[in-house]
Amino acid sequence: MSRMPVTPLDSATTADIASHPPADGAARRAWVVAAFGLAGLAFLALPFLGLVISTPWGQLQLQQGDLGALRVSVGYTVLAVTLVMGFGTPVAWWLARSSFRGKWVVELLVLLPLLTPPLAMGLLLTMSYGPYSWLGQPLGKLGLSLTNTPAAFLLAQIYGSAPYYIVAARSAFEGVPRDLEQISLTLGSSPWRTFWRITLPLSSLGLGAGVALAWVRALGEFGIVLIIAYYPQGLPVKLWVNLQDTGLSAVYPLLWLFFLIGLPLPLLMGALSR
Amino acid sequence: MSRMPVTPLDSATTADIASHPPADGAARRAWVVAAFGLAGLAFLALPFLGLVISTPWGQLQLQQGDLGALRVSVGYTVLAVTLVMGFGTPVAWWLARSSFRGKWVVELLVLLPLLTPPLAMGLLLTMSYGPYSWLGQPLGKLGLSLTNTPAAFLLAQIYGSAPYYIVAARSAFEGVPRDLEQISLTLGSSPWRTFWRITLPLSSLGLGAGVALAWVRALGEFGIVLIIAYYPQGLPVKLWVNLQDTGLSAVYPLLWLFFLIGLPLPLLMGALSR
Amino acid sequence: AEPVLKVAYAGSMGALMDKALGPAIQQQAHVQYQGQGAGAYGLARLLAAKQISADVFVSITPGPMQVLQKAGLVGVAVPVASTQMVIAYSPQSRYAKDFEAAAAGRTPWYEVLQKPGVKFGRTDPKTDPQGRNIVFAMLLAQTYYKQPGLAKAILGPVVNPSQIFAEPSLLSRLESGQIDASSGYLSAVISHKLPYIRLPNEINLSDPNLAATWYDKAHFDITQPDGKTETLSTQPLVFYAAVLKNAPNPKAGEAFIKLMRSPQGQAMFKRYGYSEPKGGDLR
Amino acid sequence: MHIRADIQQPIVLQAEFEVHGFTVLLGASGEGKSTLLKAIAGLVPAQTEPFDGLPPQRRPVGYLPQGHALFPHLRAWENVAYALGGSLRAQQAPARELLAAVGLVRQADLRPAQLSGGQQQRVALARALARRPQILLLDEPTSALDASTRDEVMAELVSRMHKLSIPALAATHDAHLAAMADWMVLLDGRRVVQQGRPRDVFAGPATIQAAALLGYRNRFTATVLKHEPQCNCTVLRWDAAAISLRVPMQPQLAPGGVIDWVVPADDVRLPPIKEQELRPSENPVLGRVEHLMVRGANTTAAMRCGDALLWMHAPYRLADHHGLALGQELTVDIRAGHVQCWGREG
Amino acid sequence: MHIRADIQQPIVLQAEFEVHGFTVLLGASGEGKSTLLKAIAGLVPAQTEPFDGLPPQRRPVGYLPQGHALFPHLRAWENVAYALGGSLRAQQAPARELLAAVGLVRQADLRPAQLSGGQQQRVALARALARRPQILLLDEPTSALDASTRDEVMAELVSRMHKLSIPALAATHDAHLAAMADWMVLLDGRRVVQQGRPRDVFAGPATIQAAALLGYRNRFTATVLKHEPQCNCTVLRWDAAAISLRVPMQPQLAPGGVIDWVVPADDVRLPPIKEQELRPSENPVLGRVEHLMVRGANTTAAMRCGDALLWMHAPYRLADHHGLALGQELTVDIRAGHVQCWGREG
Ligand SMILES: [Mg+2]
Ligand SMILES: [Mg+2]
Ligand SMILES: [Mg+2]
Repeated sequence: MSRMPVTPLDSATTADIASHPPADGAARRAWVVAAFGLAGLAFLALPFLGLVISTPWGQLQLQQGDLGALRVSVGYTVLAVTLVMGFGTPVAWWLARSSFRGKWVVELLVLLPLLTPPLAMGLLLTMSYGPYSWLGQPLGKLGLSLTNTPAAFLLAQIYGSAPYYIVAARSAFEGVPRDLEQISLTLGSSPWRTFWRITLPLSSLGLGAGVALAWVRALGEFGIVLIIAYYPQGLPVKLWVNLQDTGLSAVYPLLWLFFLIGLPLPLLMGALSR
Repeated sequence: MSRMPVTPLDSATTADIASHPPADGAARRAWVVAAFGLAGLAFLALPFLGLVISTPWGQLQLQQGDLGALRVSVGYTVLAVTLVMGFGTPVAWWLARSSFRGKWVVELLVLLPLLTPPLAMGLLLTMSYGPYSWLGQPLGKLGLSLTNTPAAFLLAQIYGSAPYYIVAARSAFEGVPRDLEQISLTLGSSPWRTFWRITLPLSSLGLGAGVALAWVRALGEFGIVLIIAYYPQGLPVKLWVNLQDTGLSAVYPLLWLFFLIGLPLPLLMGALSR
Repeated sequence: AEPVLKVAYAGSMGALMDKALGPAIQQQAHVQYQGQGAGAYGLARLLAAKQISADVFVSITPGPMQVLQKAGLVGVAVPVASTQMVIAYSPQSRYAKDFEAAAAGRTPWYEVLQKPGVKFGRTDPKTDPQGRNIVFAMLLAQTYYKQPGLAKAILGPVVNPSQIFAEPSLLSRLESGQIDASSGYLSAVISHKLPYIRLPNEINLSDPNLAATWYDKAHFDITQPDGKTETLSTQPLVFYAAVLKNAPNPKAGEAFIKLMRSPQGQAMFKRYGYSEPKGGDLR
Repeated sequence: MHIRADIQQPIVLQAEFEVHGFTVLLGASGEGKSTLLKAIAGLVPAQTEPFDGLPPQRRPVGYLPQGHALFPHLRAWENVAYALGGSLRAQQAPARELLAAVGLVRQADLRPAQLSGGQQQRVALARALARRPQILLLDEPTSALDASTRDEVMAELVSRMHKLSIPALAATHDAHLAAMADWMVLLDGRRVVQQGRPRDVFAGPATIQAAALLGYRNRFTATVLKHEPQCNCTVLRWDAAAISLRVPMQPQLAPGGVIDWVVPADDVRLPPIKEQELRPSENPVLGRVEHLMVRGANTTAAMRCGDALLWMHAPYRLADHHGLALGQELTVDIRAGHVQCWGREG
Repeated sequence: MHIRADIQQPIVLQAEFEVHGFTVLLGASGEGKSTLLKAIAGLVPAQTEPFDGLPPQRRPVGYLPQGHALFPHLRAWENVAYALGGSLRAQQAPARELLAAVGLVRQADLRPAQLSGGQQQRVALARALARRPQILLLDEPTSALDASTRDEVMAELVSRMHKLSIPALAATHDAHLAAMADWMVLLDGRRVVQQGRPRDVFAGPATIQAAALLGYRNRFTATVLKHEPQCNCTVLRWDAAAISLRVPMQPQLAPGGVIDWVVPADDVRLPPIKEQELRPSENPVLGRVEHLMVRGANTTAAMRCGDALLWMHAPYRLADHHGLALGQELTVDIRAGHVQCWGREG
């Protein structure tokens, strides 16, 4: 098969197909990239492999109070995530559906708790919610103490997880075509019904991913909790206490317990999104 | 204007337009939702407002070593984020572009470090990279110590930030139409050139968001660093040391310094994406 | 580069270590000082599990050091300084006047602490020596002042969630005015420039000579992680130091201990509010 | 039905026109057709007549957006039941009846993704009808239809509208659809430039832009040479083809001025004219056949005349008889009476 | 050019056909047209002829995917320069020349989003030509074009192809495009059912599916009643309309069997037949006009005949002369010779 003449363009086409890099060079590069990626994965996996190796499988024994910590963690995390969904969803929806001058300020506010190191975040919360603080004092008069109480524990979890949920929920809402919401309005449905019957089902996967992320972050929150809610003791603080109290051997069972309750939700969300 | 008869459908249409909820009920609900959202935002903003109030602006003074910590944090965070991009990008690309049985295992591996509470992650890292561990021991013989060394510091930052980058980069790559990559191939460009000239520019905003997130996470990483890299001291550990040694007054300037270097990148990315 | 000296020390010693002893040893022994301060038991457990490494470990009370001795990482530990329990208070507290009066000896401090609404802070008796020591101090005060129920009235139960905070946040909390008073070591309270109330030697646990005859009368029970009940006794508030057997740089470690025990080192201790070492070696 | 809309955001658009039966709103992309429909439906802030001030959920309109916008997570019957209000299950029977009325009994349980473009449109229609609207608004109703079934589906839709006797306003840039309408409205430069019965509008576009919208391919410019009162005609110079044209007298055009003119492709006539029989109303045009398409009984050809391309339609038998072929030189006739002109302003 | 492709993934498709000049690959949505083009371009794993085994970047094909797929971050000239290899700046001059060759001198510095659909297509073409391909592959080239300019843009594209004399294969479901082609290939049921010159293919579809693809609207079923050797014809019963039809003798059809038949809309004849003049080759069909569309010189009408809808095209003058109007009862003629039949299998 001969190459046909490209009559009016002959003078212009200076590129030669053969001048492209030979296939074996490309293949070598592909292998280098693949090697980088695999090395990265192996690297991420290593500590968990190390955990499997190091765990004294024969003597995994829960310490006293570990199950209490489990109950605290699961119970309050469920509550915290529910609260985060409760106020985070309108914020995310607003960020997804409105554009206004100064929106970046709102975005900054959402990002700030995510940016602040947990230790500092804990101190900031003490400054604002401590019993003698500008906010804590009036709240205390109303009988709401925000130090070493379940409410303080929730506070820590909420600040630790809300930004992740809001960011995920926002992009989930941005993925719902506005057309569908508009058509629902013209079909006589109120904005309220539209949200519940159209927007929510269509963004459910993205929202689910946000919930999974918030779940993981709230469950694992340590730095903030340590400062403002040493009690009630959830799994991360119990991990720390066990370490000091008994040593590493008391950490393994708790760690596995943690994975056992932390992983199913994100894995389920991953499976559903496929 | 009279309603026109809908001849063949009259018997079927039982819905009445007037039966939809009255507008004032909807408006009330809208206000409730808006109030929730605003309350959520105010709630997120409170501690930072508290910080502004509490900061003794007159006597903000850096402690000895604070600038050193700044240098350590910025220097190693830049390096860590670069490394994360180096191995995270191929992993993200692979996750975005391939589908294979058992992909969920890879996804799980990426998520695990994000899921593990930082304190536990630090312990896991010492189990694998500590001086007497299965990996640390042979590495130590090669002269590479992974405790309290710059390498250990990097390690902590990488584990703390890589998952966030990979997740963000993956969805950035998934947003690049495959059509454009394919057309680039048919135009004679190698997959390599295609990646650099087409995929990368088109996913740059999403990748930028991932870099910003990784930057923030690596910069603020505390729990992991505390366990495996107390030295070299970056800002978060210095924050902790200042707190122990001198007290709260030594924390304020460091915290503001931290915001000053941590925020510009995410804000820039937010501004660009608009 | 200069060889590294790694010192793991009880978290309350931070100011002294980082600002005085650390710089001094860098000059003297031409090493690069790296100090790591945290809860003494936590550090001891991490060292014992070989999760972290250090050349020198400095513990408050013998307990954490004994963890390492049991693990075979430490032979003999030497006392380098001592401190005493004090009650630190917040100058912003609405009871500040009462505390000032107590500090001046005009009113009994234990009455101020029992005022309704006074928020008192301490650390976890399960994991921190200081958390145990404040309980002992209150039990001793109860006997010393012949005030039955004093400890219970001030502290509540041994593990009282409304008083117990993580160690790093306790003094900051006091500084920012979020509690009225807290337990503290004299040394740490001085570094943080907080006002405090001195306690009599019979209560402040500083004198090993009182251990056998007086301090040992205080006991309390605590539930062990394995569910058994353990009865705790006082331990003198002495700082012990030792070079670890697996120290990467034992020579520098020895030099550091030598510095701490030298007149120059002792002067530094004194400057930061510590007292002279008391009692004998820990074997 | 009389429609008026005054929109400021996102574009400035004032429009006032009638809707009679199936009405087509024809305009180029970007003219604001979709915005106008949304304004009537209450989805864009605007003053409208009727329905002014009502929120979208209280306007008795049936709105079918571009691409139909079926709810992808709901089955066909659920899409319809949703519009009936209340719980989906309670409305299953009436929803299925509405689907049956648009001939979709068997597809009621399918999801939108399992339906063809035409079926999706019928579900959207049933859904829109569920609220007994006073007017139907259709945005680019042909855009999601396969080319091969487009005309059939639309013809069926139009006849369904007639049966329902609900006025419908369909926005489109497709002049084919306008041919099926009872009434048409032309939107150009963000305003209504013409409205009327399709036959009348197609026969007499009000502006050159209207002619473009209506699918006139033969749009050219010319210079006015002179008026010839003796034959009651004006002579133009068609510069691109370097040809003079006689058109009916246009006294309002000043000699030397530039004008736009059009001639329908149907009115470019074969057979070639014999010179000796030339009448003043005939304009012989010489060109070379550059495109030739034959489909069924009709031929479409394009002739190159200088820089211009002149399109013509002819029955195949006629084209065949004259041996129309690619590359052939040919003289065709543009009759003066078939040319329409507009002077340019400024 | 001879093309062969054997695809297993993502669909199973074997196809072998010729490409002559501008060739249209006509098939319904989902037939695998896009997959076939991608296989030839090397983007889908397949055995192909030519270019077998080469990676896509080494195949001398110019591939224009659906929607043109211009690189949105590059200007028009940069899109073309990218295909020339090397640094964009170094290739600026030749890239601009290529754009000039497709008439886009002034648009060279614009971004794809600033170009019209037809301009985007020309940029994509210039870009594809930059590598001097041996064949151009176009996926649904009409899909991103405005209805009002579609035919013009495509006609121009086809004539450009002819000038370049590069063979081109355009996949589409739009029979209009096929009318402009030099050669056409029909894909149905994942295989090639027919290929040939458009005139021949349009005149004689090989199967009823092919007829549907080609845009025959009048597709019906019938039962074979009997063969009548005396008039060399077969008599069918058109059940939907309850009418008997005479068609040319089809000896292969067994009486009682069900068949598919078509008649072109162009061949349904006005004027109504006068009963007394009826010849055996004429089939009078009575119906009521249900749709009527007039555009320019042509009329399209649909008659309701029982359950069936019979479409017809007629010149407007003729339709006008017979007073064709909505709702009118009418008898038209389907000539036996214009009917094509296919027996059903099984
Ligand atoms: Mg301590
Ligand atoms: Mg539109
Ligand atoms: Mg396709």
